[in-house]
Amino acid sequence: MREMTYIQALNEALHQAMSEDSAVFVLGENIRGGMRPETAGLDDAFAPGRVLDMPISEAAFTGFANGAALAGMRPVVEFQVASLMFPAFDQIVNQAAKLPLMLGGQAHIPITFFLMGAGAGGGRAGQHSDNPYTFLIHAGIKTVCPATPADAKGLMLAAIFENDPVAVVVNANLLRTTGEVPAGSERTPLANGKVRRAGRDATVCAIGSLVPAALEAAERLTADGIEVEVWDPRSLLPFDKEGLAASVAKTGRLVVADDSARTCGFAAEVAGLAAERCFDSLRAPIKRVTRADVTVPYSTPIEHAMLPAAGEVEAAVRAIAA
Amino acid sequence: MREMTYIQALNEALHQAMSEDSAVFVLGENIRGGMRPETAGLDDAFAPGRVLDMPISEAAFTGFANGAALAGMRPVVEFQVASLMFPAFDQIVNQAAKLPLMLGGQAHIPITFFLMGAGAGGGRAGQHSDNPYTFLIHAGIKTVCPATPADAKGLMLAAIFENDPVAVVVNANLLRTTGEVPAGSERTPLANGKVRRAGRDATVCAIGSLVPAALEAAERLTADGIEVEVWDPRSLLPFDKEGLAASVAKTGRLVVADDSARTCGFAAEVAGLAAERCFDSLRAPIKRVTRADVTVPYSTPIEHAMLPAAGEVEAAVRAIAA
Amino acid sequence: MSESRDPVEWYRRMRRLRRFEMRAAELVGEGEIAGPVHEYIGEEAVAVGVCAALRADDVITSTHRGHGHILAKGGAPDRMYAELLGRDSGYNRGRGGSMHIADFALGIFGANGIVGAGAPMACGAAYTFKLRGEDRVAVPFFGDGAMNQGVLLESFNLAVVVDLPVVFACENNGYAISSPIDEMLGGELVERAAGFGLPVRSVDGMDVRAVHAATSAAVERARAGGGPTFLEFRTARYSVHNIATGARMRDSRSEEMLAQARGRDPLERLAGELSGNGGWGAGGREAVDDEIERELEGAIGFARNSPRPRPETALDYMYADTYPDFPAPGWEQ
Amino acid sequence: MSESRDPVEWYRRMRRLRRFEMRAAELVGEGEIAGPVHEYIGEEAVAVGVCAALRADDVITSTHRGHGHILAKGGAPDRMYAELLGRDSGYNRGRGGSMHIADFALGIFGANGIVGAGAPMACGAAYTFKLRGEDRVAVPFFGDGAMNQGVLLESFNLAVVVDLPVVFACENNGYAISSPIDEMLGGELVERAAGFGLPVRSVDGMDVRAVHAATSAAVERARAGGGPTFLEFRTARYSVHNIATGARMRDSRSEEMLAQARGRDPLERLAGELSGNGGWGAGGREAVDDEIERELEGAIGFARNSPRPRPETALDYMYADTYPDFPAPGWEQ
Ligand SMILES: Cc1ncc(C[n+]2csc(CCOP(=O)(O)OP(=O)(O)O)c2C)c(N)n1
Ligand SMILES: Cc1ncc(C[n+]2csc(CCOP(=O)(O)OP(=O)(O)O)c2C)c(N)n1
Ligand SMILES: [Mg+2]
Ligand SMILES: [Mg+2]
Repeated sequence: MREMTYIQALNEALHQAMSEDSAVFVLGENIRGGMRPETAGLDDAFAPGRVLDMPISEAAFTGFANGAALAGMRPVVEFQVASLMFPAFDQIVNQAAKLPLMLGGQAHIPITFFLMGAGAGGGRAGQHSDNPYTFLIHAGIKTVCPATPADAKGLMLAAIFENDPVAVVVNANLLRTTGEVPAGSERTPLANGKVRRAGRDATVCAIGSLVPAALEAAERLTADGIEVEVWDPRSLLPFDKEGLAASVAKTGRLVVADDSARTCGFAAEVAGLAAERCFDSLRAPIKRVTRADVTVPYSTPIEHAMLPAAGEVEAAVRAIAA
Repeated sequence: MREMTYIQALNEALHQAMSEDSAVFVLGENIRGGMRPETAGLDDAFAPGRVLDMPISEAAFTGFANGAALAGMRPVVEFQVASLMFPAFDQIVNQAAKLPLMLGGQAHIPITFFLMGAGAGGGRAGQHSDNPYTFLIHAGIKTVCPATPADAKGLMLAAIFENDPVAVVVNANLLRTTGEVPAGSERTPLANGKVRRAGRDATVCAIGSLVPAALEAAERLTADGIEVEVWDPRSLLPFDKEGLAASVAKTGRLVVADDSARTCGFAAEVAGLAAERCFDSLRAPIKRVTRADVTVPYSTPIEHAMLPAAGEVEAAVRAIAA
Repeated sequence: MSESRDPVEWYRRMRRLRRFEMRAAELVGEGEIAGPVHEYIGEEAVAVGVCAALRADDVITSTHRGHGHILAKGGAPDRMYAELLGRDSGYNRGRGGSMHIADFALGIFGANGIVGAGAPMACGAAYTFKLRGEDRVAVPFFGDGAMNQGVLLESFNLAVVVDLPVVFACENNGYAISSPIDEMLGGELVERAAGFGLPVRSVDGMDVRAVHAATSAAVERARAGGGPTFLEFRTARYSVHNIATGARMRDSRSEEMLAQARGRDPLERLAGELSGNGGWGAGGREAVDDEIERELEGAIGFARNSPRPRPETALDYMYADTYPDFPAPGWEQ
Repeated sequence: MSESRDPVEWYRRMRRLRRFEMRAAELVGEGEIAGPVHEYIGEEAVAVGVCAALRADDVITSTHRGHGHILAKGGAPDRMYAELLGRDSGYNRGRGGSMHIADFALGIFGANGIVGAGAPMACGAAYTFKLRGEDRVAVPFFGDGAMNQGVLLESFNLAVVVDLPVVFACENNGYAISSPIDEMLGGELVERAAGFGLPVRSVDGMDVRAVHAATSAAVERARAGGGPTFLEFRTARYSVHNIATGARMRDSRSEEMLAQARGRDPLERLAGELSGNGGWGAGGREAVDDEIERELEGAIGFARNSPRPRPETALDYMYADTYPDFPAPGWEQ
């Protein structure tokens, strides 16, 4: 298979989706003219109007995409930075998420919310360092957090062709990672977690950019004879509850590694699920390794101090697998 | 003590806060002229400009209140219906929540987000039936959900005089409930849960309108010799973790009753906390009793079918206390 | 079904709108309708005049005050009452209620409980027509109060810069609940829209002829690729903002203003004209009125006789694509 | 500190703005500054002209491109560099970085990473002045791209209907990143603002005199209770949208346009005037330039010699009122 970067994989997914279905179009800020690598080449490759540069009107262009979706299109709405979804939040939560049920099945909203620039660690400070997927999930928006280039492509394709709103949350720290990516346009199914590394002593359920961190922690722990299973849910909503339960049944211990705000974050959901469904398998407290519950500060030492990394995952496993 | 309704208690809190501190002012839609009972009488009682009717511009008037707060005021921003916070979500999440840390302590934002009309059950349908506190909590906004008239008053006063943003989430179903309310302007401290009913067999952590439901369930269970402790956290962020742990240490069993969307909802956080901190006390799986993860439908039979009530709390306790 | 140039048909429709809501108000009073209901009475000429200028395949988005728009675009009273009564035979299978009624087969993209929110969706539908080379147009309805909502203002801009076949239909009834437009809106309403590069017209919204004429011109232009237009319809709601079981909202408006508005009644105006020029045809006005009564009576009967959704269907329609154990119920068995 | 009618002082400030950023760009290049930096170079006459018309107790809100505004309102280069370098001695104690620098003692309510978001906050500050009977004004800065953001448009309306002492300062540099204003903005910029009932003026933003004069007039009016004004400043940014360690953004703009803009350089224009009329005083232009170099050199030195925040302070300043175990750390020990 070919190696490519995560961002190239996203770009390839958009090219293929647009070729396969003329209902797919992309809109966002500054996406034409090769200004952004994820959308590079699209405006040359496709008919006029299928790549739309939008004014700085997140609410209206998200609503615009909702309307196009109701009219039969499959819009992909890019947010340059993940936290720029907040000005559009009403159109996401009160409209895209709610309309299908309120309409009683009369229409669907096959829209993709393409959230670039999620995650912290680059000195982008408080307003450009969010991992805001929990907001979307709690609102009922299907959400994927691909951790590898292959999943970036496969989950983007799945998102675009799903008949419901799906958010694709792209962590800025993964964009330049490389990996093998299939040439075809296979879609990675939702609700289908993946064991990234098998182990018997503890399960680390790791999200997005913490998948590599968890693998690193696992490497370190193996030296001490602790065998960690790193399990990547890939899609957070719908979530592969069976996959989680199977892993916890095997290991009896669970650490959830999730770089979003702690309180009511996705890690809480995973812990809540396990505390209800896997109680009898659990041999130790469930540990969450998350961000601190504060705005991401700018300066490197304090920024790093509040973000989870391999070291914290390792410590959490040690604390319960001891 | 005097009996009054929940909504009268809110109104009294606003009157007293405005008398005590000229920095307090109230803004929102249609709040003057006695159009809404929670703000009735304020525009007559106070100097012009302290009760402001706003255009239908939630984003701007929330930002306006943020700016006034930065300039030294204590604005109370009313949202007529809780889900109307979504058009203002950027000003809540990217500004009010984030500015204090980003400013490095230069300024505070003592703003109150006063969310009326939360909760479902009245055929208000999808866009007017949210209990959206989890969104606020995950964003780091301090949040209270008063369950009684006395707490409505005491927590509203606490919110107004807290030096940070605080959301007061008012469930529409509680507005006409009555109870004793102190005449003074004592504030109910945050992070201070309350045992509403003592018991030894299971803890029900109940939020807002589910406090009466939990008490009803407890009544029914007592007939079968199951003694439930109903614990009301009152403020969800900050949360009284010690109070929760103390109750679970006593009962060894936990049901969380929370009428907001299930996945990544507040109940998940409580379960996550208990699964980490109270693991050794727990003698059964942690049960969450929440809304289903769907938009609230209009028609009564299906609306009721997806909302938690006393019966579901009772069943959950039975399932683990058996 | 929607397009019409026949004044008797216009009257019939206005009558249908008005009587539909008067009967709905009774049903609210009797506790048969749950939830809020926003009456359109007084504003009938706007919905009817606008929709009579639209084809069946054109699209509208509506507001919290949506019954009139939906009926005028061809919505069936029986399925609407069924929706208001929370029946499975309702347009939204009882899932939406008054504020969310839609009929996608008729281009009705739905009422909406969030002020201003329908407008960008109308723009997106219009863009779809444009991309596909279809000569359809989209018409978002919204009120004067919505003119202060950011998403609507952003939509004006989008419609202009993307050059969309959209006709913005602003129903200026002078109030947003209790707040008068003079205290809420800076500048002049049509000039605000013009500032976004939209051609604008202000129209007497109590005159169905004027509404139809102005809309027809704007729609024609849009269909021909001439881009968006903004129309202000000056109108008045007769009733309080919102009625709900057990509680009519207070009205902050003056008796005088209301009496004046009623003096310009759009039904009486057109009826007077038709009586004057012998335009009624066979049965006269009474025949039309009776026909509407019978129609609505039958529609209410249909609604009352329809079953409510079964509780076990409460989680249906949330997603088109579902998964095992998804969406999650609120409690585990 | 902010108010000034002295052209040499204006030049000094513009020079400070420009050189501050040229040095900042070097620090970015050398990896000393993390995160994005949006250069203001080319637009100096706007910030300097506007702020020279403001008192120290007036308030501004700024944008992602904020260094110029902050310096022009009196911000200290040493504490600004310290902030950019992530030092505890920075304005925001290293918590904010380029996009969030503020100095509340100088009425600088902060740069902001969300386009348009500062404007409603300026309105709220202005309302506070009004309630307290103070004759202070608030000036939100924002770009042409922000003119399409709902919250800004809503703020125009608020300022008019609440009658606030606000001067809206729109920096029209013709682009929002790669998107030219002609493709993004329907209608004409100042007419859009006028549509909200705002008095408007369009001003040559490369001419500090013109900027100062127009702002002074608007500020005077606002101070006297005359309400808000909208000012468009036609300007140009010379650099790319954003520079960051290891990557300058691409520029989609034409060489021609840029050359033309540079030909209208605000510093050279004022310098030419001062040279022509012997206005420089003792040391001439060189003395001013040298003074600025020394000042900035010292400021960078200060920043470099300041310590970074200690890791154990990472959770500080999130809340004014804290509680045990709150805010929560990301992992339990
Ligand atoms: C974004 C938003 N804000 C507030 C409300 C509450 N609300 C419902 S209708 C209404 C007044 C709307 O006024 P207008 O747009 O003039 O329409 P009208 O009711 O007069 O037809 C308000 C404030 C809402 N539904 N949505
Ligand atoms: C609400 C929002 N949308 C998008 C962005 C990303 N962004 C940052 S600056 C910018 C362009 C702003 O253009 P303009 O307002 O003209 O200011 P300029 O950069 O030209 O000074 C964009 C799109 C943002 N920060 N905030
Ligand atoms: Mg109105
Ligand atoms: Mg610009």
